[in-house]
Amino acid sequence: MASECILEIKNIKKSFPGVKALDNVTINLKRGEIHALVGENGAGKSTLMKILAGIYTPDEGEMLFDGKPFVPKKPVDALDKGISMVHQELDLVPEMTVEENVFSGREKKKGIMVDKRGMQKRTQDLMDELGIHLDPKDKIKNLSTAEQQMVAIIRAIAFDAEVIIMDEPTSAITDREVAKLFEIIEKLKGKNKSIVYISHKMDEIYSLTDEITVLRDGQLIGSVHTKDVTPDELIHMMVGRELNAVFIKDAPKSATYDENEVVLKVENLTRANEFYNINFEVKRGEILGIFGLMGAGRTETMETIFGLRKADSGTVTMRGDKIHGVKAAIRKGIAFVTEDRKLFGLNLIGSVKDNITIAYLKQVLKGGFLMDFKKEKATSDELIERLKIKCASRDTLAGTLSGGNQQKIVLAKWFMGDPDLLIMDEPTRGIDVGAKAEIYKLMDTLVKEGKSIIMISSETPELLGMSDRIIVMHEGFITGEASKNELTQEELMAYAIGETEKAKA
Amino acid sequence: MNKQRSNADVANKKVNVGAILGKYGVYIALLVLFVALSFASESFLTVTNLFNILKQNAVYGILAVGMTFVIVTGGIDLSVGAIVAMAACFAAALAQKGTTTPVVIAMLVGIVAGLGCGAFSGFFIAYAKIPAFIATLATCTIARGIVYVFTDGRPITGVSDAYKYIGRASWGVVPVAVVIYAIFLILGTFLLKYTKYGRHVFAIGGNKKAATVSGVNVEITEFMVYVICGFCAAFAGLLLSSRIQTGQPAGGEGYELDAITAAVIGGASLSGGKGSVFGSLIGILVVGILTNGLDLLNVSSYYQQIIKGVIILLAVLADRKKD
Amino acid sequence: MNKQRSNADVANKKVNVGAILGKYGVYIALLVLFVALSFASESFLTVTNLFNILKQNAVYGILAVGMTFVIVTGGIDLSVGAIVAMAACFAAALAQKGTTTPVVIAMLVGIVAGLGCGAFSGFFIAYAKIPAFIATLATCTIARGIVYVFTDGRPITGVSDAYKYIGRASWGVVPVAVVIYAIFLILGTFLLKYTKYGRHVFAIGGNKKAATVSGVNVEITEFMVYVICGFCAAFAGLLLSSRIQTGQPAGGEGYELDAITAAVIGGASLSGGKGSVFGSLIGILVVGILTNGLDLLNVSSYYQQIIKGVIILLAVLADRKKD
Amino acid sequence: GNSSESAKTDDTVKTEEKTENAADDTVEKDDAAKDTAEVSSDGDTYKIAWVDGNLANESNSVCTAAAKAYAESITDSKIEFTLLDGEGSGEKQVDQTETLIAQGVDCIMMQPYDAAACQVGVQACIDAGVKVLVVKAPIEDQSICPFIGQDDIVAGQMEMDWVADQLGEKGNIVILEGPTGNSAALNRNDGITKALESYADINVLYTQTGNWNRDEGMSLMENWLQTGEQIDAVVAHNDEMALGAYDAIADAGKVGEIKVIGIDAIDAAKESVSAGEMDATILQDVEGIAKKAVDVAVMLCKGEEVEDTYYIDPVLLTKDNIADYM
Ligand SMILES: Nc1ncnc2c1ncn2[C@@H]1O[C@H](COP(=O)(O)OP(=O)(O)OP(=O)(O)O)[C@@H](O)[C@H]1O
Ligand SMILES: Nc1ncnc2c1ncn2[C@@H]1O[C@H](COP(=O)(O)OP(=O)(O)OP(=O)(O)O)[C@@H](O)[C@H]1O
Ligand SMILES: [Mg+2]
Ligand SMILES: [Mg+2]
Repeated sequence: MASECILEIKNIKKSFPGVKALDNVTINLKRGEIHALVGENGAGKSTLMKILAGIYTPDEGEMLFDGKPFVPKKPVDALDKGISMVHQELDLVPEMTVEENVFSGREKKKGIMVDKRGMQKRTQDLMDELGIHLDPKDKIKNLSTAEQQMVAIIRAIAFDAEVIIMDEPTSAITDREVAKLFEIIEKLKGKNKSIVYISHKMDEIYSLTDEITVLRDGQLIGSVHTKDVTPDELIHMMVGRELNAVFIKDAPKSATYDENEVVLKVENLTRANEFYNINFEVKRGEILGIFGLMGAGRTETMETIFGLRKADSGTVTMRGDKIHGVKAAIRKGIAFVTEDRKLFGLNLIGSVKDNITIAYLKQVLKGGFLMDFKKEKATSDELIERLKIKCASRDTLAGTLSGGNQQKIVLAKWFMGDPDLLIMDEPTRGIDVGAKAEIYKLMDTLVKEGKSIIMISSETPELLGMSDRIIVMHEGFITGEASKNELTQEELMAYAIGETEKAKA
Repeated sequence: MNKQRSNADVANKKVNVGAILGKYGVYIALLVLFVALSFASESFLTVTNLFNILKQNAVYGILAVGMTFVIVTGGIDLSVGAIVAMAACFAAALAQKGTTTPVVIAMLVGIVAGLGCGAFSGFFIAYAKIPAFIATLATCTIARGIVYVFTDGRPITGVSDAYKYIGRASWGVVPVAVVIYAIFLILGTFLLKYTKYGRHVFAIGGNKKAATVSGVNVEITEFMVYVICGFCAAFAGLLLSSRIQTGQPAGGEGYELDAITAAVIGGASLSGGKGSVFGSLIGILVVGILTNGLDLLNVSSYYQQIIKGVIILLAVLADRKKD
Repeated sequence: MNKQRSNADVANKKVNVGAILGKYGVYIALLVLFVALSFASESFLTVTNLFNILKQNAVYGILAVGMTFVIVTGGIDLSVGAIVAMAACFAAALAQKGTTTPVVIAMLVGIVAGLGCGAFSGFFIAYAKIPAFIATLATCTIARGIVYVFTDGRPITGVSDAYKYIGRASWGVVPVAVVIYAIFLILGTFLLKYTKYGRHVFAIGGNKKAATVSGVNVEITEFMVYVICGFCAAFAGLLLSSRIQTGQPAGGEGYELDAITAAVIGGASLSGGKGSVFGSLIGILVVGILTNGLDLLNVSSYYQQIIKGVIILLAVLADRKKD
Repeated sequence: GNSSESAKTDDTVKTEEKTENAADDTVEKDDAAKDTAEVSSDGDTYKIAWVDGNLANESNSVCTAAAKAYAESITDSKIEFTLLDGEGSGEKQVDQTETLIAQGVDCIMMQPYDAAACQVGVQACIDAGVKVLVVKAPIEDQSICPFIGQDDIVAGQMEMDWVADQLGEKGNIVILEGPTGNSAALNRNDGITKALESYADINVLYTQTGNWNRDEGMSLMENWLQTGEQIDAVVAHNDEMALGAYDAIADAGKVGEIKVIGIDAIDAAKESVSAGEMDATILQDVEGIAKKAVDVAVMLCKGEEVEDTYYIDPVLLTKDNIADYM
């Protein structure tokens, strides 16, 4: 009979030039088990899973699939065995449609032609099951990050896989979709499929998984039953020291908060099909949270404020000056941590240093145009240190860093400018528990210095924890606004799904 | 950024015009060109002349079909001109008057040479990961060198009458060359749009890493694209040499640029992931009709160049509201 | 994928060899070539010949400097050959024997023509978002057409003696052309590596969208890159025409491929974000030394092509363990 | 690239044979001529077209300009002169010929870029009943239509013979060739090779293509010179390359030690010869060819009898006679 473990990973070692990504890692994955894989950014989680998926080959160690040796040389080998993966970095083909992406590499055929209709239907069915409303014929490049993530999930579950690896599948989607996803995962578990689930979100791990394996710096720290370990213990295992995991802002409002000093003023901002009549103000020393469901138009609104998109009508004023264009926005002291780090945030073939300093090069120039390398090195080293970016050196290529560390580069880039207004779109995407606290602390320091922050987040605890005030958007409209003490998670949701608006009408 | 949603219920009309221009720009440009030339020159709008244009451009057209595959993967093939010459010379050398080698065999040898060149480039690109620009440039020089050695730099003439068929015969008003080009267009479209292989071509052009991860055999797909392109180039070479009844060792020079231009005017993107075989036909027609029309209007070749440059720019400009 | 880290404390030795080859592949290839030719031909390793090689390749070298900028942004410039001809003809026409126009003015006019062509391409690429391939191809045809109209297809001879200086004079054993090339190399390296502008060039080549978000003025940066390339091409044109004391309307044809090849051999990636001015020198040397050596060995031009193709492939192969 | 591409495949004796062979066809051709004349000419208007091989070539551009000017100067009948440029591609010339036939011209003057491809274009004219003649360089089988031009083999022979004579039939030479596969280059090379057969003591040190270019000619010469080998003469397939070689020689301080000869007698070469720099060049009287070609074209249009071959002889220009040709 089949062995109890669908997958046995034994003593895997993997080095990249300059880093030992995995050192002697052993994990057993049982049938019908949801197995969490946790650890700090750069611990080696994604690397291990990529080895499973045939993307990397291990330097040492062996793997058994269903008791038999398993040596995947290419992704196909793993796919053929029934191992599919939701990748941390969204690897979709932008010019192709949802259906084409879902079936990429595993197209259904009808004679010698592809069975387009059949595949579209199957895609539609899966989307219905997940409760997302997309057309299988939509091109990926027209989807929001969240929608893309959903497509990646659909791709992984579209085939009757035995093992599904999910590398931070919920980093960009909102609670509603998360709930749907969990339903599906449970269903898969019911069919005796096995899931490896990587996440930095404690609540997800506790509500979903049966078993947890912890990695730290490429080393296996241990595997435990989820019910046998408390969150504090788990965090201790991950970071190797005590950590006050949840950062609590000292005071509800920072001392510099000044209700009368408007930093950013947005008036009647409209872009057809995206958002309408957006009005709000950001005050000095304030953290303004923005909540909404997937596709509510938050990202577009912020991109428009920052000058990446042109508004159909309406104005954006920063400290009294109208702004248009990204350069003007940056000059006026606005910074923008984008949601999609790979597309908008990073030059993956540039070094960590080059990425950090690109937005504020003028700070590391001498004579206005000449690079001051010494200063540049010092500045980037300081930021690498401050954000604890795990990289071999400042000259490492950004593309070789782990997902969370890439996100930290994007943050570092904007922290460097010490901006007056920092817009952060899903800033803690893929960031580990410890680093999150660091980032919250940095945000807190900023507002204490009298700066302001707009924070978009789909993680309600984070939003409720950090914001002084929260605006809720629904289908392109602002449907609610309240200071955070007035809001519960439920009320937030009610605004977000547009119920309150209906009530008003 | 400013990506437009295809299925947008567009609110204001201005955008709509832009969208239409963006989507059909090249077609509109082609139409304008066509109508303008019909008025400017009496000789332009005649059946003979239109078939004439197609016949004259069949060689470039077939090259552009193959090139489209390459470009969709994000590659480029600079060796097609040399392959044209190689296939032409090899086949012409075998299809001499009075020899017993059947013409079909001679042509097959030419085709095999093209497949070989394509496989050579494809190997270095797909497996040795050498940039396509360099690999195909190398194939180009090597192939051209071989052709010169083979022919001693002299054209190969004296081909048998049967050899002339594909390039010069007509079925009624329809030249055989045009029929062959049509077949290439149909097969190319079918392969690229309706088969699994075609999807893989788009997938690796759109995002090679994503394609690898989803189990597409990137290497074979990429390799095959150059083989296909080599095949098309060889066939184009046969057509050319049949048309001029000669194997020219220096023939086909610079054809790669024409083929690439046609594909790009037709909407293919050199960064990969976009393009269509039918689009390459449009590209061929824009350039072909323009050349023909300017010749008919007796425009000096110096001014022709200037005009062509401007028109190609305008055609693509009309088409590129998007990126 | 497998991108390698530069400052690695490498764990196993096998990787190490690969890494060294990967990092210094082209240099090693160049060295091997150099040593081999020194043995094969007595005349190769002489001071005169080495300066000879540099002098003969100064024109290509300067083109490659400009091309490197373009390639690092992920673009391509097919118009440099035509710009070479335009600058050469305009300047030569003004610098006639017996006219009062100072040579410097004549040269300036040539340079301005080059800047104009570069700005023309740059405008359509950066602002009208037309693919660089098409825009520069259009610039190429238009510029070439203008040159033909201007010269009526005839070379412009009879330039003044002063005009010959930059192309023909020597300071001791060092030809002035070589000194000029060296200046271009130094200034190019400086601009690309040590200035804010250079950083922006790399940033837009690496990820244009991310650069936009970071406040880089993508349009101006991209535009300027073509202006720089036009400047280099114009200067190369002056050098060429000074060397041959003629403005050749058909001159410079195909030089774009040489310049691109040199840049790519030197490590630039046509998909952007990678490349160096110094690398382009290495590329120039590989091709230049090879040609010179094969000429000295009296290898027939047919075989030269085959050998060159193979060596370029090998040089890049040694260099491309990475991508 | 620059040079003329005039050539003739066969030597004179053979051509005479051809003349006889072609005699039978004449009747047929005349019939066709009458047909077209009826269709297209109202009164005395003739549409004649020149299909040039490559107008980026100086010699061609001079030749076509002369033809155009001459055609316009003809008054007894009205000539509509069309000029098309094959841009260095025989196939393009075939395309253009077809386009012209579709347009209904009366006579096509083919200046072939390559002999074999243009054969097809000429044949297409004959098949369609359009008058056709070939200018400057012959097509593969020149027996099918009249030819006006120079014999490149003779030019090659003439240049080699002169060099041999200058060297006392002994010494080392280098050859700068035109582009591979180009008819003119092939024929000039054949002429040189043929001449060399009679000079056993002349040694060809290097031979390499300079692609008609002055800079390539210069670079090659620079390379050869610095080997230190004794070079006594440069035999170039055209003047541009010869001028480049001369510059290299001058830079190396070897003026006077090495003979330099080219073909075409372009202005720069004539100046150079008259200034005592280059030693000789061979004149192709392109303007003479152009005028003759237009005359023959008009005769064909009128249905008059024409000869099969009109040779405009090449002339060797040296310091001694250059003054007469400036
Ligand atoms: N292709 C690569 N080249 C070089 N180093 C790499 C490569 N991929 C990963 N690494 C390194 O290996 C280590 C482990 O990375 P990995 O992506 O597995 O981390 P992770 O646990 O998934 O982190 P995160 O939570 O941030 O996603 C990191 O130090 C990373 O920089
Ligand atoms: N580049 C784009 N082109 C066309 N449509 C887009 C693009 N990006 C997003 N959209 C669409 O605009 C709508 C709003 O998306 P947006 O990203 O602003 O949502 P959001 O509120 O930020 O939520 P989330 O980021 O969680 O998805 C979505 O329906 C999305 O499909
Ligand atoms: Mg990861
Ligand atoms: Mg968003």
